Amino acid sequence: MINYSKNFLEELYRTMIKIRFCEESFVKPIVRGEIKCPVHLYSGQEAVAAGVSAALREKDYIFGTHRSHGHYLAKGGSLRELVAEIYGKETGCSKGRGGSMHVIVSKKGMLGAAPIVAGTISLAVGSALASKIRKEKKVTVSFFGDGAVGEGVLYESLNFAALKKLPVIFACENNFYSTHMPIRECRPRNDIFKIGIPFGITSFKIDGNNVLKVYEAVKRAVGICKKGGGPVFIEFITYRLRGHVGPDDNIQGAHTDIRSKEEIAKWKRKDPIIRLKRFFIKNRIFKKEDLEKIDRELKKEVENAHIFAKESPHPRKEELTNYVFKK
Amino acid sequence: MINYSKNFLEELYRTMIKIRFCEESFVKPIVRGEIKCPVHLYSGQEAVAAGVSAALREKDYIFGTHRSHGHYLAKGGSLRELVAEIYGKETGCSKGRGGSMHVIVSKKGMLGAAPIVAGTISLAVGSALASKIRKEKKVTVSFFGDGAVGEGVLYESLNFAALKKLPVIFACENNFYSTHMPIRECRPRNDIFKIGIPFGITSFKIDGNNVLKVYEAVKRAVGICKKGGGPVFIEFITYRLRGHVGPDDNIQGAHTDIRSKEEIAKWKRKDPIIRLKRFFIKNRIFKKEDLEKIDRELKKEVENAHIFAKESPHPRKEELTNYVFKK
Amino acid sequence: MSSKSRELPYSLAINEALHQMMLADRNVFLLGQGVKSPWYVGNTVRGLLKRFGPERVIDTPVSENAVTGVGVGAAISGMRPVIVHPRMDFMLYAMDPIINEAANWHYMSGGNSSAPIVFWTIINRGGEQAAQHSQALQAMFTHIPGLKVVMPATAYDAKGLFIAAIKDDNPVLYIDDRWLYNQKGKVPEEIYTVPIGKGVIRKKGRDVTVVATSYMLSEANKAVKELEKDKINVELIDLRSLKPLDENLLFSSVRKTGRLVVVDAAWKTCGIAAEISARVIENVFKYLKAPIARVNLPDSPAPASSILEKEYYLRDKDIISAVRKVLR
Amino acid sequence: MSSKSRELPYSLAINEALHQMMLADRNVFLLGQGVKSPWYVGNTVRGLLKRFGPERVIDTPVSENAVTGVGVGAAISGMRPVIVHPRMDFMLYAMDPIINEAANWHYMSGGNSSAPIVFWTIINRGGEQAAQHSQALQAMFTHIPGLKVVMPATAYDAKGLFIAAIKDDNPVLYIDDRWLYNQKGKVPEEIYTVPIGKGVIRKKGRDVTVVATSYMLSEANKAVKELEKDKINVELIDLRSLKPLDENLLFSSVRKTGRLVVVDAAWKTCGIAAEISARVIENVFKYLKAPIARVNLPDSPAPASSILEKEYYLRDKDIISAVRKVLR
Ligand SMILES: Cc1ncc(C[n+]2csc(CCOP(=O)(O)OP(=O)(O)O)c2C)c(N)n1
Ligand SMILES: Cc1ncc(C[n+]2csc(CCOP(=O)(O)OP(=O)(O)O)c2C)c(N)n1
Ligand SMILES: [Mg+2]
Ligand SMILES: [Mg+2]
Repeated sequence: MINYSKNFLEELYRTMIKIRFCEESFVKPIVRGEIKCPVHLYSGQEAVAAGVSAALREKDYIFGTHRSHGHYLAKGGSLRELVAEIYGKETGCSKGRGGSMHVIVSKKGMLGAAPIVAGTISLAVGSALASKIRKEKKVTVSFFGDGAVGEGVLYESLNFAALKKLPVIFACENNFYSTHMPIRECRPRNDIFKIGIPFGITSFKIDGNNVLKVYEAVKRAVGICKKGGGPVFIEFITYRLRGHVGPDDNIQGAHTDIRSKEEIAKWKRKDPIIRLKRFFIKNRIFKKEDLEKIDRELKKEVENAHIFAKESPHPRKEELTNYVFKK
Repeated sequence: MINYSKNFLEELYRTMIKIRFCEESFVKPIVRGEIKCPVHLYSGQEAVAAGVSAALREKDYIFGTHRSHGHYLAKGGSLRELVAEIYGKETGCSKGRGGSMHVIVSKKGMLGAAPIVAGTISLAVGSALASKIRKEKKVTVSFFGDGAVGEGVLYESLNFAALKKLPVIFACENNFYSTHMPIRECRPRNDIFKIGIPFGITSFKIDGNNVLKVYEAVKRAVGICKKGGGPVFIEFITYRLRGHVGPDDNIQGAHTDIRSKEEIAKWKRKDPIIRLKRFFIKNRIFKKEDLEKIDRELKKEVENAHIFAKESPHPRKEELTNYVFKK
Repeated sequence: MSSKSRELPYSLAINEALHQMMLADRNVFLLGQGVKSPWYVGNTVRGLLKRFGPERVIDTPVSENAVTGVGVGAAISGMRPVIVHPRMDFMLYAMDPIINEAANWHYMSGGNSSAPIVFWTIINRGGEQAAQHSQALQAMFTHIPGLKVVMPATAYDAKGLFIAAIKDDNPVLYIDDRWLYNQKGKVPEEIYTVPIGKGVIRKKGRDVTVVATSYMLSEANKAVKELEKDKINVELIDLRSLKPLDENLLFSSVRKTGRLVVVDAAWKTCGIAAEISARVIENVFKYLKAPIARVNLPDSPAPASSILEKEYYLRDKDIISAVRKVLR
Repeated sequence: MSSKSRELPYSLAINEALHQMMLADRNVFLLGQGVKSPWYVGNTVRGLLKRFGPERVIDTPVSENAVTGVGVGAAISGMRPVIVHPRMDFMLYAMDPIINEAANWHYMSGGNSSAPIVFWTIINRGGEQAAQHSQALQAMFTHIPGLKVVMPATAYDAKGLFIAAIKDDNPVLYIDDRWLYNQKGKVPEEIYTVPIGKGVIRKKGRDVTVVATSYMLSEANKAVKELEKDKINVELIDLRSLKPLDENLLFSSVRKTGRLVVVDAAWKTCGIAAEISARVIENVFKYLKAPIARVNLPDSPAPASSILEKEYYLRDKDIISAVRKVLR
C-alpha cells in the first residue's frame, strides 16, 4: 500500500473531500430555497469517482448520470462552474441551461451527464467506438447506478461493446437503491456484475468505499481496455449518505429517509473519507493537522464557489432559445 | 421413448407435416406473385412449434413473431384462415388486415404475433402476469428468435418475469441467423440461454430439431411454472431451411442464399420431420404407408385451404378504417 | 345529495377513481414506477397498496419498455391495466409497446383482439428540471391512430375521464399535470364517467374562442377574467380529449365568434394547436374573421434556470396578448 | 461539364454521397442494420464495406436503442456518424437517444457540446407489410426542437441533402422512401450540398399552391400535368426540409395563389400538413381565398390486403380532387 506517492494520495484525498464539501454545501441553500434545481448528492460515494478518475488520463472519457457532481469534479471540472450551474447561472458549466443533472466539461474528457436512467450508457459505448475507429487508445468510463440495470439499453450496450471489443468500462455504482426502491424489489439477484458474463465481459465487484481498491481495479480495467481486451464491467458497492434527491428523502414534507436508521448508521461507519483518513493516520502518511489544513483550504474553495455563483449573472431571457441549434 | 401413446405421436407428426406442407405450399404462389405479403417460412423448425404446443393445454397462451405460421397451426389455428390471411382475404384470421406477420387465434390461446423484433416478449410476460393475478395457472410461451436477443426489452422482460416469478417460458429459436447476419456477427458468445442465469432463471438449451426432446423440455418447464418456479428460458437449436423471407434469400433478384450450400445440406440431414419418420419406422410405431396416408390427407387439406382462400372475398375498401378503434 | 358538493383536489380525484375502479373490477390493476410510494406520483396512489396488495399494485424496476409491454400483454389477455409513467419523458423508452403494439393491435388482428389499457402519464415540469424532465409530448401520441388521448383540466374530469379510460375498450393515454394536483373541484363520490371525445364550454362568449386543455385551462380562466375588464367576451373551450377531438363543439363556437386562439403548453411545430387550427380552416374557413393564433412553448428544449423557465412556460398574459392580436 | 448531365437513380445518389463523404472526412462512418448487405437498404450501401472496411461500415445486431446511442456518443466525441434505420417503424425503440439525448444535447450543455449525427431512416411501405412495417413518422420528429428533418424527393436532393446533413453540426433526420429508389435524375459527380431549410418551386403557377415532399412529389407532378389539361395552373413546392421549414417560399407562393393544398403521405392528425396549414393561417391569412386542403393518409394503421392498401395510400387523383375542391 505504501508504494503510492504521497502526492498521489493527497490528490485522492483532496478530490474526495472537495466532493464531500461541495455536496454538503448545497444542503442549506436547498432547504432555504436558494437552489431550486433538483440536486442528487454524491456524499458517501466519493471513493468511486475519485478512484476511477485517478486511474484515467485527462484524455480519457467519462459519461455521467443524474448524480454526477462527483464524476465531474474528479475528472477535473471547475468547482465554481459546477456551483454556478446549480444556481442556474450563465457562468455555469452548461450556462444555466442544464442544471445539476447536466454537468459537462468536455475539454477534461467529462463528455456529459443526463438524468434519463441508463441514457448515457450507449453514448459512452459510442465514444469508445470513436476512439477505436480513430485508434486513439482512449478509454471511456460509463457511470450508472444499480437502478439503470433495469433498463434494456444497458444489455444492448454490453453486447455491442463486447462484440466490437470496445475500450469501455461499465462502472455500476450499486448503492442499493433506485429512488424509493431497494434493490431487492428491482432484481431477483443482487450480484449485478454477473450480467456481464454471458457477453464474455470481464466482470467483477469491489468495495466502492475503498478508494485504493477502486483505483487498482480501474487501473487493471484500463489496462485490459488498452490491450483490446475490453470492455470491463465493475460493480462498485457503495451507499449514498443523503436522500435520493436533496438532503433527505423528503416525501411530502416528511423529511424522512425510507431507509432504516440502522442501515444508514452502518454505512456511516464505512464512510470512504473517514476510512481514508484513518488509513493515512494509521500508516503515518499524513498527520491529522495536514488533513485539517487541506480541509480548511477546500472549505474555503467551496465557499468562494458559492460566492462566485451567487454573484454571477442569470442567463438573459432574450437568449432563451440560443442553443437549440448549433449555428 | 415407447411410452408415448400412438395417438400422441401421430398428432405430433400431423402437426409437423401440416406446417411443412402449408409452408411449402406458399412457395409457388409467392414466386408467381399471387401472394404479395412478406412470408417468413417456418420449414425446418416444425419440431419446436409442435413439441411446445404438445406440452401446453388449449388454455395456455403463446405469442409469436414474424415467423409464426407454425406456432399458430400447432396451437390449433385454422389452416384455412391462415392461408386466407396470407392472401389478404376477409376470411383470414385477421380479416386480411394483418397478413402473414399477424396471425392470431385468441380462442385457442394464440394471442397474436408481430414482426417488430422482440416486440411480443413483454406482452407474453404480461399475459403471464395476468394469469398470476387471476390465479388461473395458465402458462404463457413467448417465441422469439436469436435475433431478438439483441433487443434490450428481452432482458427487461427476463428481469421482471424473474422478479415476479411469472409462469412464462422464454422460447428462443436459435436458427443462427437474423436476416442477413449470422449469429457470430451479432453476439460475442453463442450460448444464448446463459443470459437467463444472472436473473436466476432456469435456463438451458436443447436440440430443437428433435420433437420429443422439445416436448419433454417444455413439459418440465410447464411444471416448473405451474409450481411457481417460473420463468424458464429454453434455447432451441434449429435451422430454417428456407430464406429469411420468401422461398430463399432473394437479394435483388439473385435467389441465392447467404448461407453456404454445405451448411444447408448439413441441416437438411437433420430435418426434424425426416428424423421423426425415421424414428417411427425404426421403432415400428408407424409404417411408411401409414405416414404416407397422413401426408396425402394433409396435402389435400392444404390444397383445399388455398382453394378456400382464393375463392374468399377481399376486404371491402369501404371497411378500410373499421378496426382502428373497438366500438 | 351531499356528494354533489364535495370538493377534492385533482390528485385525490385520480386516487378515488383508482380505488373505485379497482374495487369494482377485479381486472383492473396498477403497474409502474412509484405506485407504492408518494415519492413519484404524489397522493394519487394513496392507500392503494394497502387496500389491494402488491399483486394488483405493482411497483416496478426502471424498465419502461418491458413494463409497458407487460401491461399491453395483460390487456390483450383480458385485464384492464393502468400503467403509470411518472414523467412523460420516460415514455420515450416505451414507444414500441404503445405505438407499434397497443395502438395497432385491434386493427392488425382485424378486430379479433384488443388492448384495453390506460397509459397514465404525468407532465412534470418546471423547478429547473431541464430538458429531459419537462416534456409534454401529447402531440406525438395524438398523431397515432388507434390511441385515444385525454387531458383533464379539473378534478371532476380527472376522475371521470380516468374511469372512462379504464372502461374504454381501446388503449387510452391519460395525461395529467403535476401543476394541477392541488387544484380543488367538486367531485361526486360515486363512479361516473366523462365521455372521451367530448369537450366542454367552460364559459360562453361571443367575441373570440379560446381553446385550452389541462393546466392551461387555469391560465385561460385568468386571461378570460382579465379580458372581461376590457369588455372582451371570450368563449372558453376545454377540449378534455385530444383524440377523438370534439370538432363539432369547436366548429360551432368558431362559427359564432369567428376568431380562435388555441393554447397548448407544448412545442408549437406539429403540435396540438396546429391540428386544431388546420381542422378549423378545413371546415369553417368562411366564418373566420382573423388569423388563428397559437399559444405554445417555443420550439426549444426546457431550460434549467428559473429565469429562463419563466420566459419559457406559458401564462395568462400570453393568452391575453394572443386574444388581443386576433381581435385587432 | 459532362457531370452536369449524368443521371443516377435516387438510391445510387445516396450511395455516392456516402462514398464521397467517407472519403473526404475520416470522421464519417456508417452504422446500423443492413449496411453490409443490399438485403435491407437496396444498393444505397453498395461498395462501402469493401472500400472502407468493417471499422467504418458497421453492420449491427438488432439493438436499435443502443446502436443509435452509440452513434450519438460517437458524435459527441467528435465523429460524424450516419446511423441507418432500414424502417422508420424500428426507430420507436430508439426514441430516447434521438429525442432525449441528441436533440437536447447542444441546448442542455449551454452550447458546450453537440451531436452532429445523421439519423438516416427509410419509409418502407406497401407490399402488404401491414401496420408495423409501413409507418411514416416524420411529424413526430418534426415536433422535436433541436432536430432537423429532411425528406428529399429527387436524386439530386438525395445526394445534396445527405451531404448537407453530414456536414451539419446538428442532429439531422434524413428520411428517404423505398418507392423513390429507382427514380432517376441528374446528379453532379462532385460533392455539393442542398441547403437544409430551403424548399424549391418545382413548377411555377398562379391558381393554387400544392406543397409536397419526398415520394408525394412524383404523384403531385402527375396531378399537375393532369390539371393543366383543365387549364388549372398549379404552383408546386417541394419543401425538401421539414425542419427548418422554408416559410418564406411558402408564404410568398400563397400570397400569389391564395389557395393551398398540402400533401404528406402520413397520418393527418397532428401531421406535417397541419403545421403548414396553421403556419400559413397565422402569417398570410388575408391572402387566402379558400380553405386549405390537406391530403394525408387516413388516421388508420396500414392494412395488409393490397385491396385496402390501394385505398389507403395516396395517389395523384387524391391531389387532383383536393385541388379541385379548393378551386371551387
Ligand atoms: C428513464 C427514466 N426512468 C425513471 C427515472 C426516474 N429516476 C430518476 S433517478 C432513478 C433511479 C436511479 O437509481 P440508480 O440508477 O441506482 O442511481 P442512484 O440514484 O442510486 O445514484 C430513477 C428511477 C428517470 N430519471 N429516467
Ligand atoms: C425492431 C426491428 N428491427 C429490425 C427488424 C427487421 N427484422 C425482421 S426479422 C429480423 C431478424 C429476426 O431474426 P430472429 O429473431 O433470429 O428470427 P428468425 O428470422 O431467424 O426466425 C429482423 C432484424 C424488425 N422487424 N424489427
Ligand atoms: Mg442506486
Ligand atoms: Mg434467427
